[in-house]
Amino acid sequence: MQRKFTLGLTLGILAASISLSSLVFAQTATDEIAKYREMIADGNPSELYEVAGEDLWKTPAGPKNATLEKCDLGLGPGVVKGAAAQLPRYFKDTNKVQDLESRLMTCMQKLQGRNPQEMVDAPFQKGPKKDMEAIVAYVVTLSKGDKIKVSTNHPKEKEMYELGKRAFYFQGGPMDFSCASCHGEDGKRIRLQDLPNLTTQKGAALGWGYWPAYRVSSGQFWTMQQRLNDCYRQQRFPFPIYASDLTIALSMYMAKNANGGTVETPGLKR
Amino acid sequence: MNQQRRSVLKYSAVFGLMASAGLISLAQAQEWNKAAFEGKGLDDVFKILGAGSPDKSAAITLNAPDIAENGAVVPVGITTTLKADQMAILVEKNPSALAAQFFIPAGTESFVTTRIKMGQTSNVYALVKADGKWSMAVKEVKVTLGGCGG
Amino acid sequence: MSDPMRVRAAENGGIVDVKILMKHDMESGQRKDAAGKVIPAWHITTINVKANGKDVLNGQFGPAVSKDPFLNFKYKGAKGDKIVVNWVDNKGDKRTDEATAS
Amino acid sequence: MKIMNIKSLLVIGVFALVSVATQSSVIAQQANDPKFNKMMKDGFRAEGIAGLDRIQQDETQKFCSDPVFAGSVKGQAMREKIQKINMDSIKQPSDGKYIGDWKKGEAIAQSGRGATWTDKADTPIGGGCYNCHQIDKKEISYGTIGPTLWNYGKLRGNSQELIVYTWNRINNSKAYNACSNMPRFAHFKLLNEQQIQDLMALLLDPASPVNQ
Repeated sequence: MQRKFTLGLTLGILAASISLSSLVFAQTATDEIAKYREMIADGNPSELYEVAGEDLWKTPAGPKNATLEKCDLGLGPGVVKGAAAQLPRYFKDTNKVQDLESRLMTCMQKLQGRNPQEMVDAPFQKGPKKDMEAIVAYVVTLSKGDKIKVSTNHPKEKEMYELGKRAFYFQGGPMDFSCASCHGEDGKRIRLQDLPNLTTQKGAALGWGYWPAYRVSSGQFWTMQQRLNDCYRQQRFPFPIYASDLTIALSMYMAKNANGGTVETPGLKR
Repeated sequence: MNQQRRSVLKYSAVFGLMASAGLISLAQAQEWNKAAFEGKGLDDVFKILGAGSPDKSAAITLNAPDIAENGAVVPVGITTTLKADQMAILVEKNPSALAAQFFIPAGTESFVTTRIKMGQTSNVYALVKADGKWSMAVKEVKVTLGGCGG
Repeated sequence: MSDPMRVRAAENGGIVDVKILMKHDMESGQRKDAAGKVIPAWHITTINVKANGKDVLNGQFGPAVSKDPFLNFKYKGAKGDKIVVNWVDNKGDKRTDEATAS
Repeated sequence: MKIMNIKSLLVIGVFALVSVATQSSVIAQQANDPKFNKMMKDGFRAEGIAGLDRIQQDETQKFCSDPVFAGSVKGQAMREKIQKINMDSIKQPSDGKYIGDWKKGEAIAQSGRGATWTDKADTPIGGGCYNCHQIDKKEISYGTIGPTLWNYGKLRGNSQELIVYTWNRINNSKAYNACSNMPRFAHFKLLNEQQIQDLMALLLDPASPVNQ
């Protein structure tokens, strides 16, 4: 009896030490990655986009040859500071819940006379989207450090949140993936990349709070719309339409879950 | 004083002035060193830079991560207690080894940081020229596959 | 036309810390386009940094320097130094931007 | 102090029981929502090889898109039904061979490519195994969504039972766990029989680095 117990204990300790050593190993790799991220954090190329975006914001353009300076991002015409921290939100004039990019499209249409369909159809990083990306970099930088504060008080906001939640769990494609396949549990990784659990406040703040971001692997500044687009590509889904309700609903779900977290945009990502 | 001697003096004075003003290295610095950047292996580049086979030096610190999350952006810094006038970053397994070269005038610290691309896990070399002699530090940087793309 | 750089220079204890971000694709010459054709290398070749008209750094880049290059170095200087950064690429494009040490 | 602890444990225990009971009594598979359906329909367009058929869910996907119900007591019967459908779809190797070439298996495990709208129809599809699993310990870049597979064969042996189980699991993981995160590689023709044999070798061949 005594011997059995000792054997069991030894085995137990052995198993624990084995799993501990692999844990330590994994820990070292993630520590090293953390060090790498720290090294590149100083000098985020998003700044280059932000400079261009500020210029585009203040330069007359479009058929109406107007600037975006009177654009209402939810805090009143012309208020950029802090606006991104409270998006998506319901807008009375369009009677819709809008994220930053769909709202900017409204401003470009109303103030500058630009055709929103051209924005929807343009490929990322090119033509009108290139302007959009720079403007987004400018706008989100002006919310850096603010608390994420998204409301679901309006029935349409609440509805959008629920639709987004359902979309988050929607499985499809030849690999049966949903957003939740990768972002529904704590402490998981793909390869060496940590996967925030977007269903929790902490995880959502880590995800939502750091996008839009400069993406090191592609050398591009990615808006939230492009981030979601590439998620769906990797999920092996068809192409999500730019600024569609689907994409806004997902943003609403993540942003609301992230409430109370800090806006760290523009981030710097792998 | 004869004429010849005077002109020699004048010449060396001008040369000395140029050197002290950094004009010689400036001319060298402003002409892109095509041959060095097109040199394939480490030894090719060492030869073109006139570095021979540089010794490792504890006075040089190569600041780079052990693991890079992405080979497209690998931060690399060189610091040295030597009085460097040139620095170079080389990646052994890149198609062309030389990534960047720096010319450091007097008054500038022996320190530079930039970011480079690495096609795969490789040794990275920090070369420093001080007092006419090249020496180096070496570090392996692991480049990992990331994301879902594989 | 080339896009503006971001130049920051901060003085501390007689040393000016200069950080430069350049907007450039730094095409490696190793990549292929959708049709399988090699995309030719296109990268910054030389960079010159002056403080109050005097060289403080000269650099040469190959195609292995990352996209949107970052450069950090330090020189003996003072607040108010006028810093001018110049780059030239292998197609002959140029860019000059300025900053004042703070 | 001790009594307090036991008391509070009891309270928590009772509360947990009650909440499980009440939860399972209200849980039902989520209702069809025309608004949601319209949003999904209007939200996507076909691009390249990724057609709109990809958001037409089969029974497994529909069931697993409602994790609250899928994980509930009420969902039990449906879970078993889904597992049976998937188990029945698995074919054993046509040539009777289960073990292929571990070297090729490693390459398949490494690649996470294929089947996206930026891929061509003939882009080879990888297994993407390292995305979620530790396999060969030498590869430090591995994911943790799935369990570690290091020493898979060494720890488990190579009984026929284990071989068939492993084969089935790679072919269609949903045969054992209705809402497993692992893709159904055979069902969606992501990997062919030979590729699965090669992955089997990576896990089970005594010569594979996984079993060293």
